[in-house]
Amino acid sequence: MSMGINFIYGIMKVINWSMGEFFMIGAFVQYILLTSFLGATYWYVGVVISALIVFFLGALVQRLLIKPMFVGIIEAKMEYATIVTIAMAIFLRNLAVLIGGPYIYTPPDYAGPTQILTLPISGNRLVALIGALFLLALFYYFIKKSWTGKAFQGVAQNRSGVQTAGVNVLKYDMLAFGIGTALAGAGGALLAPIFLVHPMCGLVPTVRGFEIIVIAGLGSIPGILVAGLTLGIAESLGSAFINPSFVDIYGFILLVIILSIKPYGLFGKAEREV
Amino acid sequence: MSMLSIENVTAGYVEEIDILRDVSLEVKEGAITGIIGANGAGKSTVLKTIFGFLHPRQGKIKFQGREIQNNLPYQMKEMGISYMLQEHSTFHDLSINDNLLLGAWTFRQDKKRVNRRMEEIYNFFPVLSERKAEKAGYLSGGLLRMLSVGKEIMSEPTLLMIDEPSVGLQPNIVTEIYDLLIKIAQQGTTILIVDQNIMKALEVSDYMYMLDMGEVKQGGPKEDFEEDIREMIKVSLMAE
Amino acid sequence: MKIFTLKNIGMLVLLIVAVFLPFVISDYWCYVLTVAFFYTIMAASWNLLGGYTGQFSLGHHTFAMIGAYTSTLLMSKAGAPFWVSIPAGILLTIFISCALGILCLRVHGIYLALITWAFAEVVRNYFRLHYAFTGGDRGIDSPLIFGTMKPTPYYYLFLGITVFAIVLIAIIMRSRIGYYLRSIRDDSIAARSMGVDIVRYKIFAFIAASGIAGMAGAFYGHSIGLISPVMGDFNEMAMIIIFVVIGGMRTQAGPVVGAISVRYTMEILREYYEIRIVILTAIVILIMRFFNGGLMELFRRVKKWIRRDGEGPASAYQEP
Amino acid sequence: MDDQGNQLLEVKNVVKMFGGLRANDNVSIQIEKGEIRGLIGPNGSGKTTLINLITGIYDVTEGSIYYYGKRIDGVKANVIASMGIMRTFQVARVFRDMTVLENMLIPAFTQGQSGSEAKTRAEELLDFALLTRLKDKQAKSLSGGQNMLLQIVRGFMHKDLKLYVMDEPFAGVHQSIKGIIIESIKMMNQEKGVTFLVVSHEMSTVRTLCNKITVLCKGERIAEGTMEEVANVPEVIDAYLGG
Repeated sequence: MSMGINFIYGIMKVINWSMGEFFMIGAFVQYILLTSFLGATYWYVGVVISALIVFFLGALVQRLLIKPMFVGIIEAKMEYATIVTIAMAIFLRNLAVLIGGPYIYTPPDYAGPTQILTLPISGNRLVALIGALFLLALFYYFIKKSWTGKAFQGVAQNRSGVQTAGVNVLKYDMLAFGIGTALAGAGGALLAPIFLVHPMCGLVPTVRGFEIIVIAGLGSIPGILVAGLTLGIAESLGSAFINPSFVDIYGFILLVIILSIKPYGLFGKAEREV
Repeated sequence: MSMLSIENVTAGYVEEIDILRDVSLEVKEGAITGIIGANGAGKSTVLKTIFGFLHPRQGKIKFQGREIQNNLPYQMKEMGISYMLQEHSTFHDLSINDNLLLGAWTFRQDKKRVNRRMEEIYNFFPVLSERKAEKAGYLSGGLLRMLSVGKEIMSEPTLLMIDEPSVGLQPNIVTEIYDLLIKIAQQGTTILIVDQNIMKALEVSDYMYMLDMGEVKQGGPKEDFEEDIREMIKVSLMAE
Repeated sequence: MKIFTLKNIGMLVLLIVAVFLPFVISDYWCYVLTVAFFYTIMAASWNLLGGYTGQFSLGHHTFAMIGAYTSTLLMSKAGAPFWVSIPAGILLTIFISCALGILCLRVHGIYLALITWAFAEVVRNYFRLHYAFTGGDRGIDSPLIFGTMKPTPYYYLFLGITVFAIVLIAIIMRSRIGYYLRSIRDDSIAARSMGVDIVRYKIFAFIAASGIAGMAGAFYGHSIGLISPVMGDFNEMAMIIIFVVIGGMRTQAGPVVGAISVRYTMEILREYYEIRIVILTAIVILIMRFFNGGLMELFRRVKKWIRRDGEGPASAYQEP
Repeated sequence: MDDQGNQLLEVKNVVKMFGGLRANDNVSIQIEKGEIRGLIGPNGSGKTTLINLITGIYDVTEGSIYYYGKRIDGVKANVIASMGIMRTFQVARVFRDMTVLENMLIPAFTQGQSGSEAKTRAEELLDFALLTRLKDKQAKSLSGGQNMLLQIVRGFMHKDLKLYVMDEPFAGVHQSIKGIIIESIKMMNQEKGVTFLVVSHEMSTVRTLCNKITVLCKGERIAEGTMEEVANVPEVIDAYLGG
């Protein structure tokens, strides 16, 4: 999730506030696929298809709404992007209610409860964990090794430099938005049995995602892993020693502490102003 | 033979402010052409306009006979124009190797050619080959400039445009860079160079243009410039 | 300075209409308008912050929630009277916003939005989960300020504080501080070089806007009788932005026109809850994409168009 | 810093580093009250950096800056402004969504002038700059040259203006606007005794406008004197040749 947000930010310097809704779409698509077409055994196929569908949706949104920012029609870009993606979020959320109703759908389990050594663990969680790690690895591999991945790194690091190399940046902006949302979509599909499927199911992961990238510093990919771990640790420590009901608050306190020490996050860099 | 010609181009970034006014110039095949002038004269803008970062308001740009003033940067690259920016055109978080690889973007499908070019570039810049895996962000200014040159000639361009090759570098490295440029030119690449270092530009160029306030003040073979260049600078300092 | 300008007369007429309105409309619509007034205050104060100052807070609704809960809890748990609990709610909001404002100042642009957003979600979750203290998801009964369910007194109360808030914001924007805030939004470096103390005025704007939201929230709770974490839902924040954008960002009348007209439309369409939000957000996206001025810009254009046709000035709406 | 005499600003051995880059290297400049000083030098010679140091946008790495004998490096930009130092930027930084008149009022307000006083003064200045016609237009609807002009006269609104630092005030502006700018500089210098530090590429203008010129190259001061004097210093020519 954070991966997706940060990826889009890194490439286009835009925050997509409707990430959680793409997550939700991914979950919905997955649910429909599993209950009507594929059946629970082929859940992994569902994840791939959901991610693909969300990818196209994301690319389309970028094409229609975000791209004009770069061709220079729109002033006050950050404001524009924020408002549009927020509106997008509410739009999608309510569209989902409109279509699916405010009900909670429970997709079939991906795997039964299992045991690791002596520790009982829900199969769904295990699947989600492995799936997420797999996605991360895949994404990392794609970014580091493939030509397209290199081009993305290029765009993030030096927009004009990558143009002199002959990369069509506008096309890659669109791809980046698509891939970023697809990551969210895949996440939604993977986590569907845990968070269940309903119009608001993208919310919790989004809060986590944003907290993680603020802690990590925008645009830093290795920072995300560190920040994710730190956040996880802070939350479990807080739950263990203080009170488990206020998990979210520990994360926020951590965020506040880190930001008061390092205003741009752990790995973020300050920009030169004048 | 003229490879690139700019015909009466007017261009600017902000509405109503023309940085270039009715500029015409020509780049002859196989030669080094230099553009000099005080800062603010619009030298860099000429290059940006050619490469499609900026589209002219009026006038035409022709490359090998084809009009290109409406092309986008990536199309320019595909046509065989390379452009080394004045600011860094490298990627600080990528290795030297990857930086060069991105220079081969346009023919990335052709694995053989990519490998061949990589080898050639490393032969050309032995220093870079020693530090292949290092991130570009850790390189010194001089090496970074070399890396930029390497990245841009990776694609074997027909025309190489260079913006301020020597700015901010130590004198001995400056000499090295210009030697490199001459070597590149000898391999048959046409070069268009924008330079504040007038003496150096004069040394390497075959043709020169002098720009002032967005207009071409003087242009022609370098011999025309050689004699009274000091006088010209003084005059431009004192001019009314 | 003329007092009897067309604009001022128009405003006076509107105010008089608003005062007499409860005599002609049903209780239900009175209630609807009361709610609309609440949102008007929220939209107008957010516009002060996000529109004029360029501090894109996404936690504005949370300050209303904090105000409401503080006041209600003080009354129900500690037995404080209104005149203690409501100011206490406002003060706490100001205190928290001051702390958050100082933190946010250290960071830049988009981080502000991220932090306030995270703040909002965390506070909301706290109120949801701390069941014993806050009543959790179910919410908590808030003592009614006039002890009656009849909407008319609340209507006047909210009319009053809406006018108060709008006048306060107008005074701020017309004072030197208003000039400074706008200059900071447009170019903070230039503002600094002109001698504007940007730190001080940014925090001031944050506190002022949040304090107004806290006040609105505190009164709101005591007017509708039940407060719940729904107040802190991100939907609420989005609605505030929707009002401002549809009305016209960075205009003084925009948020008012936006909040009232959109609430009104929403009431008419109340049977189609989701559709209306879908449509509204679609409108917002279209406005942002193609027509960056909102309703106020539309009025201005219509007015210009009518004038050009020689039919005299349009009298219905005034420019801010 | 014993006898101040006529000295207004003294930049003493200032160094500014950006990472490993020395943008200003041991620069020293003294400016006397009432001067119109020119600051020239090839690209990247550190002129804008020096301005940002003087006006408090950047902090110096080493060295010190004195103004009326008082140390001002490390003082916040808005405080420096209230001490009577105004500046302009290379690319005009106006408040885009505010009207021309409102733009003018900002520096007057920060220096505690009353509304009516400020307005009168603003109208006077706008009149002088031939911008009266545009006074209620938003700054973003102005052309680049008009914005530059607005930026410049806006600084004159400071009621206690002592030192005006201008970064490329003539870049990209039309001849007629240039004329107004020059005239306004001369007027403020003669009538109000304002001291100017003008960075510009335009030698001809600098020559006619400034009594004394400082040449920077690669972050160092290489010459100082009248235009005739500095143009005859071989290092200056070399600097422009790039040697």
